[in-house]
Amino acid sequence: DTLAKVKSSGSITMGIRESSYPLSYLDDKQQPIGYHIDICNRIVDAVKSKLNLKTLKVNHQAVTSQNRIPLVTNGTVDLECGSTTNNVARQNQVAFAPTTFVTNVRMAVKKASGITSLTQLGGKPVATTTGTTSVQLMRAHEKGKGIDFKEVYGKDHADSFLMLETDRAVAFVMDDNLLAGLIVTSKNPADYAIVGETLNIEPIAIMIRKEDPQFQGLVNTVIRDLAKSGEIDKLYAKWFMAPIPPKGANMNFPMSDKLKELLKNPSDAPAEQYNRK
Amino acid sequence: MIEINNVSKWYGQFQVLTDCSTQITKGDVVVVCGPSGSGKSTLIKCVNGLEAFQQGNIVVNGTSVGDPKTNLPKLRSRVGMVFQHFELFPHMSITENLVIGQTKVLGRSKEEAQERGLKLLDRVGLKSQADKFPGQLSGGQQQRVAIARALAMDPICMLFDEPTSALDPEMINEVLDVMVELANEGMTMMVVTHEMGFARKVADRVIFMDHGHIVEDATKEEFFGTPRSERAQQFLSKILSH
Amino acid sequence: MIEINNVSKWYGQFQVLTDCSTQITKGDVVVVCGPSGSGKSTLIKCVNGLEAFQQGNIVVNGTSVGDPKTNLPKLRSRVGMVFQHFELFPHMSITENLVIGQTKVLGRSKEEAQERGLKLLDRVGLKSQADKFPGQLSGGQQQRVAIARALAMDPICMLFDEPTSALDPEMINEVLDVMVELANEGMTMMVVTHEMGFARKVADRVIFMDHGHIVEDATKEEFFGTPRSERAQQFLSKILSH
Amino acid sequence: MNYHWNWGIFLEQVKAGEETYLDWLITGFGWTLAVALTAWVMALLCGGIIGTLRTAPQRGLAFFATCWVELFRNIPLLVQMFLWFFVVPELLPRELSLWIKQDMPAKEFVTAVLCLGLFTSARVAEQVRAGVQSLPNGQRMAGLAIGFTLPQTYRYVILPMAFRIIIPPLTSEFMNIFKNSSVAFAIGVLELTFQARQMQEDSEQGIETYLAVTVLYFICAFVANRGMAFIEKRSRVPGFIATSK
Amino acid sequence: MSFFAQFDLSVIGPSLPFIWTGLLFTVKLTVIAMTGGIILGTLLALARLSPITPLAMAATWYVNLMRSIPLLMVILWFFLIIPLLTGKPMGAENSAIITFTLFEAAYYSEIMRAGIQSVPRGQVWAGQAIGMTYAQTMGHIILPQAFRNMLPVLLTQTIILFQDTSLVYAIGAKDLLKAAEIAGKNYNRPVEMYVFVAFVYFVICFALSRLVKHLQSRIAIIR
Ligand SMILES: Nc1ncnc2c1ncn2[C@@H]1O[C@H](COP(=O)(O)OP(=O)(O)OP(=O)(O)O)[C@@H](O)[C@H]1O
Ligand SMILES: Nc1ncnc2c1ncn2[C@@H]1O[C@H](COP(=O)(O)OP(=O)(O)OP(=O)(O)O)[C@@H](O)[C@H]1O
Ligand SMILES: [Mg+2]
Ligand SMILES: [Mg+2]
Repeated sequence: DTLAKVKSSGSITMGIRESSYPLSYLDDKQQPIGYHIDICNRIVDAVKSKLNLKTLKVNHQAVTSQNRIPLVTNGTVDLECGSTTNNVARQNQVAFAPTTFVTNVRMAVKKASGITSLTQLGGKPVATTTGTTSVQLMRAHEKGKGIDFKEVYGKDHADSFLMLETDRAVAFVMDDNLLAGLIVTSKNPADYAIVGETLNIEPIAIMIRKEDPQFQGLVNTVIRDLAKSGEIDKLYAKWFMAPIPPKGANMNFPMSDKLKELLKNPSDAPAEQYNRK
Repeated sequence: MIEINNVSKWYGQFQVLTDCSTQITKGDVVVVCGPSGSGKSTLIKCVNGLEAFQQGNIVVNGTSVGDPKTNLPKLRSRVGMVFQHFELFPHMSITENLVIGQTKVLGRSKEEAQERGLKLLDRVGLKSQADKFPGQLSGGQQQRVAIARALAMDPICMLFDEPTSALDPEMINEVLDVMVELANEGMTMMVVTHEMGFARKVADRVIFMDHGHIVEDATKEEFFGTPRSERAQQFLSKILSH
Repeated sequence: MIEINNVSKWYGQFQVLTDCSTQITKGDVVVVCGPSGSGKSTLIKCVNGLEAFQQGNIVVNGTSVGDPKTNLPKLRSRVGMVFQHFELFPHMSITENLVIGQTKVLGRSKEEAQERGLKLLDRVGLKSQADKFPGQLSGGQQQRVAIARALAMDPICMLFDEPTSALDPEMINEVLDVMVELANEGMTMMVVTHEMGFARKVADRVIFMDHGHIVEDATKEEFFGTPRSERAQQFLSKILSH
Repeated sequence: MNYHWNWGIFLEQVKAGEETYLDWLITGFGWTLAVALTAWVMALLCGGIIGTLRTAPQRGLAFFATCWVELFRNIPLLVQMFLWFFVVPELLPRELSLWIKQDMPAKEFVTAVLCLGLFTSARVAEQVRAGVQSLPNGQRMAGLAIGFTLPQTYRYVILPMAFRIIIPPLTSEFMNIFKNSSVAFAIGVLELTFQARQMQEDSEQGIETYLAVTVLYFICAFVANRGMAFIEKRSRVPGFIATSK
Repeated sequence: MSFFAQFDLSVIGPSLPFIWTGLLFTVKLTVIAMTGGIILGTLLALARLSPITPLAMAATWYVNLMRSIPLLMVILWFFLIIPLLTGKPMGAENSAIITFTLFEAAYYSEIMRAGIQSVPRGQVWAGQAIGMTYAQTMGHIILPQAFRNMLPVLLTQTIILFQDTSLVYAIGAKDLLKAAEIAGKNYNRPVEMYVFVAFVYFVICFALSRLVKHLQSRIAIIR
């Protein structure tokens, strides 16, 4: 199991995302930083003291949405600190720490377009990122039923946003925190707005290997303590409500009520439980 | 028929031909010989404009080869040429090799071209090979086909560039025999070759080249009798001994 | 020196050599001739084991070539061979060409090998070319270097496979001259060639091959006097006319 | 290790839709074939012309062809794909640019084919050039000598042989184009790699997904290889021995 | 047009150190994979040409298999599956180096095979005729010529390799393209970064292809 492995090798491998702004990304010096990285560092500290290690080498392994799950299951990554949605299908393969962030799937549009709801998107191109399920969510939503979306795919969020920016798409459907990050760093942040119905509520969590109760227990404790002591609110404010590297932009993204509520009683319930109709 | 007047040619700095002049009248057979690299191939390629030259002029049957206004493809279609390495078109059957020039250049009908091609093939003794491909024939056979291909265009004169030097010794004669026959029929021919037996038999004149110059331009009798230049004497002795 | 006993060889289904036998005693010069594809090159390559044969045996200087236990490289190092296309090593200078076999195979020191190489280069008249590369020499010069390279290994006999047939007519003699000299010095030689002048001058025996058979194996006088087989007569007439 | 295998995944329904994962892969396979084959036709045409021009005696034409080749082969395909999709339309007049971005039918497909076709054309052109130059100069001379114009000489004499000679390297290029078409996912063509990413994201059965996709790509390359071998056999010139012994 | 009026090159400056390390990794990967690939490829080529049938068959299979699968898939397989089988995880960079070496070896082996076959048969005979063993003939006569004949093609393949290294994005190793992409994303300036990186690739590859031309005339064997 993970703790034994860490103990014997003297090192732990953190899976990081390189551009999941501001949860986990790289600064100019290529060091991973972000809200989840900070939380993971706490977990690493806890591992260190639990195992009574003087030194613990922390490796950073960049992961992508394609390889993060295999990398965790095959043992390359011990602790994935990215922006992974906790859902039932994934729980077949891996386990999750208690949810530390909640995102709502909504859409970004150019203000000038006047679009405010799904119902206005009929026949119009809508951008979404390959490998995400936003289009299915739109179709599944009650207001989206029967509307003919013309989906276009970017290979990553930056590309998808570029589609919106260059008028290839009139809307970009994605997690709202990511949208907010893309908008503040865009050339003309004032041109864009996040609008429309919430298509899905997604709990985002740190990912670990399945069937590893000891490590799971340790991770759970760390996060519960953070939540209880209110420290997690400070971390949240540091990354979402203040200027952050590399350009010093401020996301101005207040904590959602959902997350506040959740942090009172941390859990690793999958997305499906939030979106029951 | 062919007039070569003061032709000079350079490859970059290197002068391949220096002030070459000679004339070939209708029905003449002229053999060109000389050491390797002396410019024989270059000269013969200038005659039908396959190589450009920088000075002088060449007139073939009244048409100036160097003139930019000359329709070179048309001129070349009337001047047959046979190469050292046969240069049959390897992806076409023998018949197709003989037909393509006639149909695409002379505009003959396919049937007419085929008939003429087969007749010539018969003449060089290869009628039975009509449907084979060049790679399936021996060198000597290929060269005979190449001669037939040139003849199919009804040329007014023929140029040969060492037609036998890539052949096995046994096959040289089958090609030379065809050439001798052609000469005897009165074809105007300019032949680069080292086969002095052939020269002795049918040449009217022999031209000896060295370092891009025409060193000797004499009747056969004069040439084999008393070649004037030392270089030519030396060359002949080397070629003819053993 | 060389004994060839009932050698037969096949390429797949195709029989290239059929029951060939002959013997070459020390100091003999044997010329092998015959039409293209008759198996001359194959036979001569069997002698130093460059080609394997399926039946019969060949004994060179007491060593059986076909025997799997024979150290072929060692045997070959004592049998000089000269090829139609020279086969100098194009990426090495002339000196290196002469040295490499001596150092890598015979284990001579570099200085010794160089000295011996230069001596032989001088002998074939090419001392001044020692530092050039093969591609910078004419064909005749390359072939003379190839002979020197073979001699550098102090061979007990020499094999030549059409050493002059890839040469310009002018250059044939410079190579034949070296070979004549070698023959006169008493080197045992087996020479595939069509140069009948050479055969007349130095051969002790002439072997005529056709379709993989040794058709004729006679002294020079017999061969040029009254060749017995019709095929040989025909061949000679073709080669010698013109 | 503790990977949860599920080979039945292909027949399961996708999360939000009626179709199965297998349907996704089949759609993807179809688009991969469409992109690769269309781009191949384009690459052959452009590559044939550009490669020929590189051997032309006219300096200007040869220079143009050289620029073409250098431009398209010195930038990674992925980057080119992006440039064609996002940058090039912005260089056009606004109306045209908007039309391309919003109303042009199958715009991702067209862009992908254009990009992949041009990229491959540079490689094909190099091979055509090598093929033409590997023919003895005498062939050109012989063509001209019987009165062909230079274009006729190319058409009837040089190119037919050059193309036969370069079939082996063209085979590799043809196999490559299927593999390279995977880059089209970057601009949202719904081809195999795209569907694989979609499926692995949706099903979380990455290894099964990639294995299936690898097999499909392998089949493409294999069929391409056999197809070219067939053409090679059919177009083989009797008695002609290729340059290598 | 406003699109390019807003072309924001200022983001390139702060990203340069980042991109530089990416470039270094790309170069390192290219050099190692080229060296290893050529050595292994030469051995594979010799195996394919050897008279020992099973050896030749195995080499042929290896080469054909590698050439039939997209590099992207090979990269993923090595990275994901091998640790799954061996139980030992492998870092992204080591995995990339091993994968590229093994993959490129298949391509280099085809080139070396063509190179060996381009040396006239007579050269083998000539080497053997002066008493060299098979190994000596290969080492002193055939391979040096094959290598020089094929040098331009080997280098052209290396240029392709250099471009293909961009595919390591799939396993999270940071090469030139990936570094530029990350920088582009963190600043949300993908277009500027792609144009910049296209320029960098072009300059490097073009310079290399000029070098190939130059070498071709310098090192070619005079025949
Ligand atoms: N394309 C070229 N560029 C530069 N030099 C050339 C070119 N073609 C031929 N030469 C040189 O021009 C000279 C004459 O060549 P040419 O082929 O006319 O000689 P030749 O008399 O036909 O010789 P051979 O008997 O070997 O055929 C030679 O020194 C040759 O090296
Ligand atoms: N590797 C091979 N595989 C199959 N057949 C071969 C091979 N090498 C030679 N042959 C055939 O064997 C026969 C004899 O060849 P060989 O080279 O010994 O003839 P040769 O008498 O030397 O002819 P030439 O005068 O043309 O050199 C020819 O018919 C040839 O086609
Ligand atoms: Mg010539
Ligand atoms: Mg022979």
